[in-house]
Amino acid sequence: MNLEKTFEELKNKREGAHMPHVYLGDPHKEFSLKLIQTLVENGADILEFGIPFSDPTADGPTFQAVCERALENGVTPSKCIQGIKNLRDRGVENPIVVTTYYNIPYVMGVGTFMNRIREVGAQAVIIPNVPVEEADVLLAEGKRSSIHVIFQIAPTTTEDRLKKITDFASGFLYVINVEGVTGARESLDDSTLKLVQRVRRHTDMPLMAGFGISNKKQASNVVAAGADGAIAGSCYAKVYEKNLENPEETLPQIAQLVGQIKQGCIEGYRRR
Amino acid sequence: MNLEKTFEELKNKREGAHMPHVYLGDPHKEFSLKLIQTLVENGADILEFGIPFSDPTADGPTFQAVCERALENGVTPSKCIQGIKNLRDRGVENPIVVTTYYNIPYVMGVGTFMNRIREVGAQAVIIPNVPVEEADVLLAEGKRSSIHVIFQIAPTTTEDRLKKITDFASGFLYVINVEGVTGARESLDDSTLKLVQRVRRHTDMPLMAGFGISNKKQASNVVAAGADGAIAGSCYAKVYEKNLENPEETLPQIAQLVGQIKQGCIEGYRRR
Amino acid sequence: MKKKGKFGDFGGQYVNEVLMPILIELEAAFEKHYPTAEFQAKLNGLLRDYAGRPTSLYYARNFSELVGSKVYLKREDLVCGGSHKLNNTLGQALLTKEMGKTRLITETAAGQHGLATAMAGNVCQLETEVFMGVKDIKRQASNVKRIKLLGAKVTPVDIGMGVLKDAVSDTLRKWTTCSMTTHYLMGSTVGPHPFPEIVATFQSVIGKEIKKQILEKEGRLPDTIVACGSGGSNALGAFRPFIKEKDVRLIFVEGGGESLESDNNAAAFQIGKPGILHGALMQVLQDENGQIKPSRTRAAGLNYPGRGPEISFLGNSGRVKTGYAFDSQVFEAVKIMSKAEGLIPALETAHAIAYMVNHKEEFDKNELVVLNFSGRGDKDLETIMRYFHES
Amino acid sequence: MKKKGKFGDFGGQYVNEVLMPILIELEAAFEKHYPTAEFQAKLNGLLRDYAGRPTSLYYARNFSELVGSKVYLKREDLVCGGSHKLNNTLGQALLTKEMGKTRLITETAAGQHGLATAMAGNVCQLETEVFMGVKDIKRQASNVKRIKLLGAKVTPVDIGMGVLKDAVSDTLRKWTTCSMTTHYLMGSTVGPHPFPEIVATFQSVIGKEIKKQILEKEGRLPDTIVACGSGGSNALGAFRPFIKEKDVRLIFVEGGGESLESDNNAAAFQIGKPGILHGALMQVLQDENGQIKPSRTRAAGLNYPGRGPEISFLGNSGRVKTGYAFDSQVFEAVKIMSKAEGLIPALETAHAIAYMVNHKEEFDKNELVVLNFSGRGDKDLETIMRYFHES
Ligand SMILES: Cc1ncc(COP(=O)(O)O)c(C=O)c1O
Ligand SMILES: Cc1ncc(COP(=O)(O)O)c(C=O)c1O
Repeated sequence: MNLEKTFEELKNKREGAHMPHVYLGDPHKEFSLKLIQTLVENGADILEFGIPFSDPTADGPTFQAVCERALENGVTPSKCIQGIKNLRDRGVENPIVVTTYYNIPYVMGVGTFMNRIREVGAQAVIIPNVPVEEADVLLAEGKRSSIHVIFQIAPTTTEDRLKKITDFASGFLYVINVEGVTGARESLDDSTLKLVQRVRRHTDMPLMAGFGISNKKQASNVVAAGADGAIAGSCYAKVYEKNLENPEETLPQIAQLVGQIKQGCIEGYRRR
Repeated sequence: MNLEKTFEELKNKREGAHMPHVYLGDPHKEFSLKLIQTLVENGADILEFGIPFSDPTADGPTFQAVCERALENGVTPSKCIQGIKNLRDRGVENPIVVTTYYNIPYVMGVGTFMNRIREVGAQAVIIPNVPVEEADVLLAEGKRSSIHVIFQIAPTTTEDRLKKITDFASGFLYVINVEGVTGARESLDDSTLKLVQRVRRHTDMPLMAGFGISNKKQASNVVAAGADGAIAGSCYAKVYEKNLENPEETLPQIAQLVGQIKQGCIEGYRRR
Repeated sequence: MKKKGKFGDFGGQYVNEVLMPILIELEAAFEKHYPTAEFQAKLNGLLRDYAGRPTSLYYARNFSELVGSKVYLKREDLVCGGSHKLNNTLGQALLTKEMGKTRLITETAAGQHGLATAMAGNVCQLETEVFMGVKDIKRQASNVKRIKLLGAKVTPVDIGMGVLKDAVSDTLRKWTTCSMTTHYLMGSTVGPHPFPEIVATFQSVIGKEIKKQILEKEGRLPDTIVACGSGGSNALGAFRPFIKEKDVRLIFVEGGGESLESDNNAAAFQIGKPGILHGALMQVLQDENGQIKPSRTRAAGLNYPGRGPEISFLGNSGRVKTGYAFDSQVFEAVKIMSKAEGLIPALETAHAIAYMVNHKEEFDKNELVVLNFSGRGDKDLETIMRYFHES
Repeated sequence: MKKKGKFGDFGGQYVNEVLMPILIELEAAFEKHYPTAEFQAKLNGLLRDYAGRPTSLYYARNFSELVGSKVYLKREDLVCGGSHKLNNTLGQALLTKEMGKTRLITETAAGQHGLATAMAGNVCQLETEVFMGVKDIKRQASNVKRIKLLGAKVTPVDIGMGVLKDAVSDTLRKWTTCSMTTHYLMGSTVGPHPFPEIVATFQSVIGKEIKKQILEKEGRLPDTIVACGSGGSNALGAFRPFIKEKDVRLIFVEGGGESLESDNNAAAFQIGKPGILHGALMQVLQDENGQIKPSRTRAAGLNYPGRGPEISFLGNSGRVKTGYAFDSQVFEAVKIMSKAEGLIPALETAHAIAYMVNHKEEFDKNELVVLNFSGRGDKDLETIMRYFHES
């Protein structure tokens, strides 16, 4: 299924989308695949599939630790791309958005990278350290490979830039709820909700709100404020990192959490 | 007995004079007095009687330690002056030359100091840190109290200064054998002997050679070279400091040493 | 036309969207305020009276004899705080005030930049927070004490290897949470545009002075300028006014660590390749997949896997010759300079010295050389003494 | 007529005959070489290019606000090595070469002078030996390391209390054994004539610069100059060109230690009296019999029982006002200056700062004050940190 269709269907069902974010390979690849299966079976609509990087400067402590462990365990970009194929082979049909830092595609060759993820079935990329100003190559190769290049919008983004970004964006816009990095937070300000509303005035494109979402209520709030869905990542890692010896044991808890957050996305939509 | 007479008598006897140097109060006054009695009974002709000072910069490690101990034991300039009186009371008749650093008479008042040591029976002073240039007060008060002001001559002393010093000197001249501070040394250079000879060309005044003399041979050498006598000090302290608990036990050894050095002074004279 | 913030392909603004507006604001503020007479007056006043500029250009007679060329030392060790770092921090602190921000954050490895930031912060009455890898906190203990005594907050970074690379990452993260009120005072010619440009501009006071001083002393430009570096700020500061003077040879010396084998050095020009880290494309140590590798050298201030965009470009284009010195040569160089001229160099600076000592054949007899003496070795005293007692 | 080497009754040449000819030779050499164009050129060249002179005169805005006067700091902390000491050692090292001697000996307490001597020694290629009390060796460990790294010999002095007074005594003794080949590089305006004159002359570059700089900046002379001191070299350096300017108030701050009770301070002007020590008549701590008393202060560089002849005279004659600061005030002053201006002062310098902080009533609002910032606090970092963690 592609992104456009997913958003359309969810709209018809009057649901917000939920996109969990997972880095592959923590603590090992097989667990990551199972984790992703659990997520999609229990509420995830879209998957943000992270390729670990050594210096994930847009990520908070939870995902930093995740990347560090994954790299120690020998994960490579190629193994990650292979992981996407594995998911497709196992029947996961949800849209997959690949997230990584720019040095990974840069070193592989941006075109090669795009082609390879397209081939295994990904639909889009998020490269948090590439703003529109630096996105020429990314956009050109994305177009060539039919991979959406997702851009982010932040509370600091000016109206000027908002316009520029919406001009280039495709797939959806990633709305950063807070000034900061990824990581589960207790509460989200009104300012976040205002940002969603502000972006909505510029574009009809789907808006996925992320950063700091870790429970049903937060998901519900951002969707109620006009976002088309909610992204959550660190909150899942926070569950399984407590039991890295036997992470599979935490999957029921994660199944429950993803269900709740998805429920928040549904309820938020209906509260509009 | 006065200095002039002592030198005259020794000349008649064809002997060099021996002047041992003792600081009062180490490890206590009573021992110092006994030490001095031992010295004069066994060969000392003249006595260099030191008043300890806190910063004896012209003294080597042996006498520094001597001063430190004496001051710790509560010796004061007044107690020292009293000590001279005690010696006279006990029948010591040898000429006494008081040695100290200038701050001691300066603080007491140079005139007072001179009068007080004269009263108890001293004949001269040696203030090693007062060169002729700074000796106005010392010379004036010395004259007023009939106390000889002894000056030193060093290997570094120029002909010019030699002349100036011999002009002011009275009593005798203290010829410093070596560039350095007081302290027993193993051997004395030829240069020392040359210095004695050099000074002799300027003056008929008695010359006492000091610094670094610790045995009969050295004493003999300097007297043979033309000095009228030899000064030794640290070598005696070096004997008793080994037994500070019962320093009296070392007196026989000191008696022997002073006898030998005096013997050197005699033999040196006769070798001329 | 050269794209703004790019040096060839190097440079750029590879940052999170959160920071882009802040970088744009910073660039605008710099372009607005820096050229004004008022800003120049304030900056030059502080450089002169607070920092102690101009620093002298010292003809090192004894050292010259030793290496067989005519060597002048550009005495950045005389700058208040002990290194060139203050040239930049004073400038950025003034800029921070102009932007109406009230706090500074930064990272530091050798502690020199952290110290210089705290100093500039206090002069301009800005609150200062310094991120520092836990490993660097240990080995630069005296600078940590100084920073704390100045009242700045030192925040230990224990992610990764607990060194500079990790501290930069954490400072960037922190910045994304407070960039409205807080300026990230970048310490070298690294990071996203406009930082490399701002830092190089503030540091180029070094080279301007060199030019003036060497003309006064020798009536001509130097044959060669040698500087150590990592991000490149002291080197670019010295090089910039000479880049167009094609007859002036420029040599950049990086940390050779224990050996040129992987993971044992900080020699990005020797064994790194272009990559994107901390907001810019630069020459960087990395594996075949693009994962950044940690650097290793005893000189904390050179212990960074990347070369800043401008020096990356100059090194790769051949305008600047790149060299390196091994740790053991560096410690030897400290001793040589201490004995010859009574000056104890920083371990970083000692790389430039070691290069000259170990490559005498590259310098003609009586060649006129300016060695940028980027800092004094007080901060490294423990490390140096321990090295000589252990080895 | 004023007798040479005398300041009122103070001063003189109370030394062993062995040294007299050497002092006469030294005086002659100084009078012969110092005024020559050649010597001046060499000295000024080294002062400028090696030492980093002129040092700046920095308007300390934040500190001024704090004390309510207009305070300029004369930045001797910027001199190579971290204090004013090098002004003098470079001069004397050059003089040593002129005299054809090949070795330097000296003593040091804070280590600043020992370091400055080793530096000057290396520049002039003279062998250097530094006597240092065992207690000072411990508390100024970092400077000892620096001195050793420069290749100078550090000779521990364990007589007496193992502090400066004892080291001076031992250096004088040593000098009497080697004065033909060796120059005693006196570190302050103390000792027998011509040392106080030589040192004050070399240091008065400070005051000359102050005069020029304050006229440039303020168009008038300062109302007050404040300096810390023991022997008096940094103070006299700053004061000398102003002594005849009767409207310029001069304040000299000595070490108050823990209290003004005997044996707990270094406040010779407060509780000492004239006496003869180390070759000169000076204001000195002593008992009623004339035995010199040890001084006590946490600032090793002020830990000397005597005030040099010239400052003794100026203090006793009333031309210079004498004050003191207690250790606890001094540590507080370190913190205040660090926070206000980002400058960590030496503990010695902090005495002058503490005096201003604790005697605000003595300074008019907007009074123009020059505070001689004699040195930086790096050498005292351990002591300072320990103090604040203990107390
Ligand atoms: C003395 C000194 N030199 C050089 C450097 C390297 O920095 P850069 O490459 O920015 O000059 C440092 C960094 O801390 C330093 O302290
Ligand atoms: C920084 C500093 N200031 C002052 C002094 C005191 O010396 P003087 O009285 O000669 O200036 C010293 C002595 O070591 C010092 O290091």
